[in-house]
Amino acid sequence: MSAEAQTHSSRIGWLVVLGVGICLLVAPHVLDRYPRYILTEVIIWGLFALGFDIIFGKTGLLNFGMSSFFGVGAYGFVYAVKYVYPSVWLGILSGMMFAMVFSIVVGWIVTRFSSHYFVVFTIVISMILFFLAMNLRTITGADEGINIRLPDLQIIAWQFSLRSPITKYYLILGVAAAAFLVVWLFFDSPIGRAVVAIRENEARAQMIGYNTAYLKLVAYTLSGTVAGLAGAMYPLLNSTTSAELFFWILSGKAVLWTVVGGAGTLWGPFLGAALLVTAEDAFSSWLVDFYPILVGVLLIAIILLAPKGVLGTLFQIIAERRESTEPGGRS
Amino acid sequence: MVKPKMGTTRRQFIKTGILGAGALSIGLGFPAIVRGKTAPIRIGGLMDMTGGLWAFGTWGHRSIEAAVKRVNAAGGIGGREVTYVMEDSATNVQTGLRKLRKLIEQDGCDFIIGPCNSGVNTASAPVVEQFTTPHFAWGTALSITQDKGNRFVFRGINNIRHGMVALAKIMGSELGKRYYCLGADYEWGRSVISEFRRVIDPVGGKMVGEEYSPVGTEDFVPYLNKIKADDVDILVGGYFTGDILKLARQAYEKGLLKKMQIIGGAMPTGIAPKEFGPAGNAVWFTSYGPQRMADVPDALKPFNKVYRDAIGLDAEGKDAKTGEEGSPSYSWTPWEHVFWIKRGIEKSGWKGKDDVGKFIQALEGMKVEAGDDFPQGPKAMRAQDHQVFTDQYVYKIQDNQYQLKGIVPAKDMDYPSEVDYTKQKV
Amino acid sequence: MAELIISQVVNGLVWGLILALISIGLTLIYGQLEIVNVAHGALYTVGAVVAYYAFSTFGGWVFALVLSPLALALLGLVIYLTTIRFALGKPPIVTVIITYGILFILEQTVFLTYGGVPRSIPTPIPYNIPFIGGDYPVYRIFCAVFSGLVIFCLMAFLKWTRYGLWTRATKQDYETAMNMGIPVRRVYAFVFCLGSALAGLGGALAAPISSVTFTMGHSIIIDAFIVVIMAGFGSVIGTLVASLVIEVVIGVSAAFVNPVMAKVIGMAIMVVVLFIRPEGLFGEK
Amino acid sequence: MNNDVVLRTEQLSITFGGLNALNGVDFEIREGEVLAIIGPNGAGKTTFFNVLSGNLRPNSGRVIFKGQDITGLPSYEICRRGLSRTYQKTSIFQDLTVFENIRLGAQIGHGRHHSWLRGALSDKAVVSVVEELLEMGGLNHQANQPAGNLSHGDQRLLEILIGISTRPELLLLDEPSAGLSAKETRQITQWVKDLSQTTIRNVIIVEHDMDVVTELASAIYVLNYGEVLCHGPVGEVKCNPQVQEIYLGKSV
Repeated sequence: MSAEAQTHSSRIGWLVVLGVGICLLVAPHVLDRYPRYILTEVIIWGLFALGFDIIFGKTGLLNFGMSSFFGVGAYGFVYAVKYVYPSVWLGILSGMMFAMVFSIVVGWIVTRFSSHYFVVFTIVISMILFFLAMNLRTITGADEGINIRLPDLQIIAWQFSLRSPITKYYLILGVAAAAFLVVWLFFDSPIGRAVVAIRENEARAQMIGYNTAYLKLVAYTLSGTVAGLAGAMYPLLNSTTSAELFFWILSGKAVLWTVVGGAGTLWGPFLGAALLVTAEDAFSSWLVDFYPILVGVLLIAIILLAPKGVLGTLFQIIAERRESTEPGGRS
Repeated sequence: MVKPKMGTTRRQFIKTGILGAGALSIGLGFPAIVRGKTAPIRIGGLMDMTGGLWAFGTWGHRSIEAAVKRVNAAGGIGGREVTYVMEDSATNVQTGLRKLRKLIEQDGCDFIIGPCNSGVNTASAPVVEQFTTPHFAWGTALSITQDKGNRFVFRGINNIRHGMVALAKIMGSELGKRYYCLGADYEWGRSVISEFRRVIDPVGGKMVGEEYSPVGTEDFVPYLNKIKADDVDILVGGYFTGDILKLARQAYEKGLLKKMQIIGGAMPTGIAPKEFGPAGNAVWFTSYGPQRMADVPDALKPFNKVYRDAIGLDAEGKDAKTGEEGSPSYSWTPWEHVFWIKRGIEKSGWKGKDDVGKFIQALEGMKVEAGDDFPQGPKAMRAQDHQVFTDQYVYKIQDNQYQLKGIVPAKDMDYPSEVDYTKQKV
Repeated sequence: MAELIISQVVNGLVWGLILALISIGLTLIYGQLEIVNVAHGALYTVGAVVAYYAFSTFGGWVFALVLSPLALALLGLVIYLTTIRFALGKPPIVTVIITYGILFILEQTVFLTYGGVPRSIPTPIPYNIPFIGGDYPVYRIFCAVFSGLVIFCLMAFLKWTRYGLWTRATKQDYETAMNMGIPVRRVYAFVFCLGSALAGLGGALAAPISSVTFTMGHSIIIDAFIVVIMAGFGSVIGTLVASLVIEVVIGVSAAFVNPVMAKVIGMAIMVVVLFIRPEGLFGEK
Repeated sequence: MNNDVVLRTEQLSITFGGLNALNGVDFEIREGEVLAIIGPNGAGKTTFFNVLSGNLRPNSGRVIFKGQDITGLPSYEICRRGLSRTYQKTSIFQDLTVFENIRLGAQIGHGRHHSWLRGALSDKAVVSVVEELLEMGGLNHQANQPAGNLSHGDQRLLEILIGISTRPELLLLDEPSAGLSAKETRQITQWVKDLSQTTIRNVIIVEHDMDVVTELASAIYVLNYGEVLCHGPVGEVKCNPQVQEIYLGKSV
């Protein structure tokens, strides 16, 4: 059963979502400081990978240049907060808008290509951006980047200090949840489902009346905007940004997290990021030497044996179990 | 997307189960949270164990480990044991920042010794300030103790500015006035060149050209083509380790190095001088410490031997066990950082987090003598910018050997501080 | 200025031929197996490392030049049998991810065995010839000539031998080829080995110019992808032309603008070409 | 022009590498007509469909649909104007459910494809159309199956259902019986016949099976080497000696 059928999800599904939601809300008060930090970071990386999932898992285009959006979003935040007006909200909005404009421009070029042409194109454009970011140091600070001081968080009349990691956590969780909801609604809507049709069969989608070039641009823009939003929260968490964010390694990580977690599931990227970031954290100090090999093997194994990733395969199994017990019926 | 065959079979279920379990077990590797409440003083080492700067990280790690062992063997600091936790920052800013948090927040480290990677050090500055944890930077980019630093950041090693001043002084008459700059397009590469210009321009240096190549350049010839051998005395190479090797060899093969000399940004780590081949005879380096025992001033020899023996570095600057090239130019710094921490604690009577202010004030302006604790030589920690001033070494490759050309004492490399951290709150 | 431009063009042609050698391996593998081999750069690295060991063990450069492609062909066979075989017929994006995994494994294996320190191989032909505005290393000219020769032989091979015929037949129509009794699977394995061997040969040739480190494949793979895509995936002659064009353009623009902009111009050329001709210079629609 | 004409082509020509795939094809279908196009392999039947539906752009000639020139319009635009087609080689959304396959077309038919502010399934109008179509095709018990799980026969049926889900005024059927057994062929023929008498009144069908053609079509166009050999009512064309020679010789 396709992931799409999950949207008219069972009661159990909602219970799981509710459970995860409650856990996330309680987490900062239960977890120790560092796990809380990791969790905050995982939410950002998960959101970033969600951006990748939109274009890869849902639309079927492998964008190997996601780091560009993340970098653009991060710089968008920093510029606004540092040079325009010290407001976190303005920063987030600015990061998102920067990424959106950037993805529309780039998307206009790249979405006319598909398959491997698209892959190489996106790598090349992200490399161009990386070289420029390193070169234009008066604007970007190159690899040393720009450090910022975070203003207080203002919500209507209340002020919260962002020196408190718990405030940061809730802010980031809130923004990520809102973005996730928008993406989720998008893929439940007529236009979002049409995007998925492109992944399945682009020629046919076009034939039954979909302007696939336009839809791909829409998906690409949404993908870039979500990744940019994640990027905007990076300096929010770490008070710094640098041109290194544009490097292709970060794009590779988005691929890794999403494929492992489950491409096309929307939840998968978060799961993948959680699993692999904690794994990297736990392993890289005592398994330094073999960690990359492990990652390589995992990637190959997943794509060959369970191409829907951990979560996608789980969904599939549950769905087929359910189907075998209640034949027929739409929902 | 991938279209799997329909129908989940038992086999597929098992497959997924195994993969899922594998992934989960990776996740659950998350170590238990251990928080020290009592005695030990915790030092965290953020080291680039993997990635481009792995060689620095590996030697830095050995250095700290040995120093901590030595401190503990002598009864710890003020009777308290010192524990050392290392995290791999993977020569990557994002990973480095996370591991920094891990050291501070999870492992409860009281002091951080940073990696050789300037990018990680500058990005760490706001974090250590937020957590009021003193950070000892090892990178040599000038900005770490200037605009990018703050009151919690110290650096126990000279920076590129010292390096270039020393080079100019030692090369003296050999230093021609016409120079051409070619550097890697990142901050460190650029600052090598700007610091060189800062030294040479006031004494009549004439820049013939300036170029920055994108990171990861394989072929330098398109840029070398622009250089006319007769017009240039010195090629300033703002490159690190492997890249300076490539640059020198390609310049030699192009016939540029008949008279021209090359200045490398810093002593390479892990690269044997013979790798340079005949190109080496034109290559100069600035070095933050002595390469071989023979290069160490007599007064410092006994101290240097203690440190070398402790970390397994032989008299030639190689790994005593494997015979591979070490990082003698750099690896003394993390060792000394441990002892800066020790001195700071002893002087301030630091007991825990609340005494950080006292600790910082104790280090500001502190002078230390050479000894087993400070084998590289005597040093002064300048109060305003937390920059150490110490001797700088200058090397040249000659006949497949790193040959010491001179040592420049700290007093000859002084420069006014552009910042004053002492005005910041602690 | 004219001198500078001429020397940039010459160096661009030389370096372009070496790049073409590596890129042709990539394009062959794609043209035949529809595998987008992201690990090709790692194969190039392994080729250089094998060359280093061959050189330091046997002391002769010729050994490196022979052993590297052979070793890489063998490595290619191992990779084909263990992973690529299962990726055949999957969408290209799946093959990207599989070979991305292979990249991790190969690169880290090189790091663990060869080590992370850059090492160098002395120039096999340590002579320069005077050339406008300076000298030019003979070894580079040898590399260019040798690469050109290999590419020529390869094209002749593909055109006139039975295996060449088989590969073309398989490329055009898998099923008919099968029915005609062509051992399709063997042709696939052969082409993958051939592509790997070319990457290895490229690594061995470039090793004395560059320095041998475990990350040396990173920048070359991106350059290779740029020329392959600009040529149109699968076109051998197109790849040759595109390599030469790109390298010459980068060289000549380096005479006028800064190196980073020169590189960006090289990349932008690809963007423009594909914008006008989405199937690439020599690609089929 | 006659208002009755639904679709008309004028001197439609297209070449592939020097080969004339279509050569000056004049074609016309009137309101309420079911036309068949026959011809040997490579005669240009599918190419003709590809040009009509906008997959290919003709080298010369025009396609007039409902009085408007649609030559060279992108295929999605042509579909939105009311011309839909199916494929000889089944082209469905394999991983999506049968329901979703049809719903994707139906939301186009209702002009709801731009919305992203409401759930796709809360659109009652679209959903009821989908349910109707499922009922019509007898696929309602498999609505939640991934389309790839269906039998070949059901996939052919789904192919047509997707084609009509966009509420076309003209439907192009490319060999609906391809790969079906005799029994399945009879079923689908009957089904298409019912369809053409109720919902979709204008159909052009490319078919090899003369029984199917005879059953469904009122008139036939015969294509050969990209040209219209002859056309007219079924009985008339069948008797044409030229046609019998090149194509029907063996089967009639």
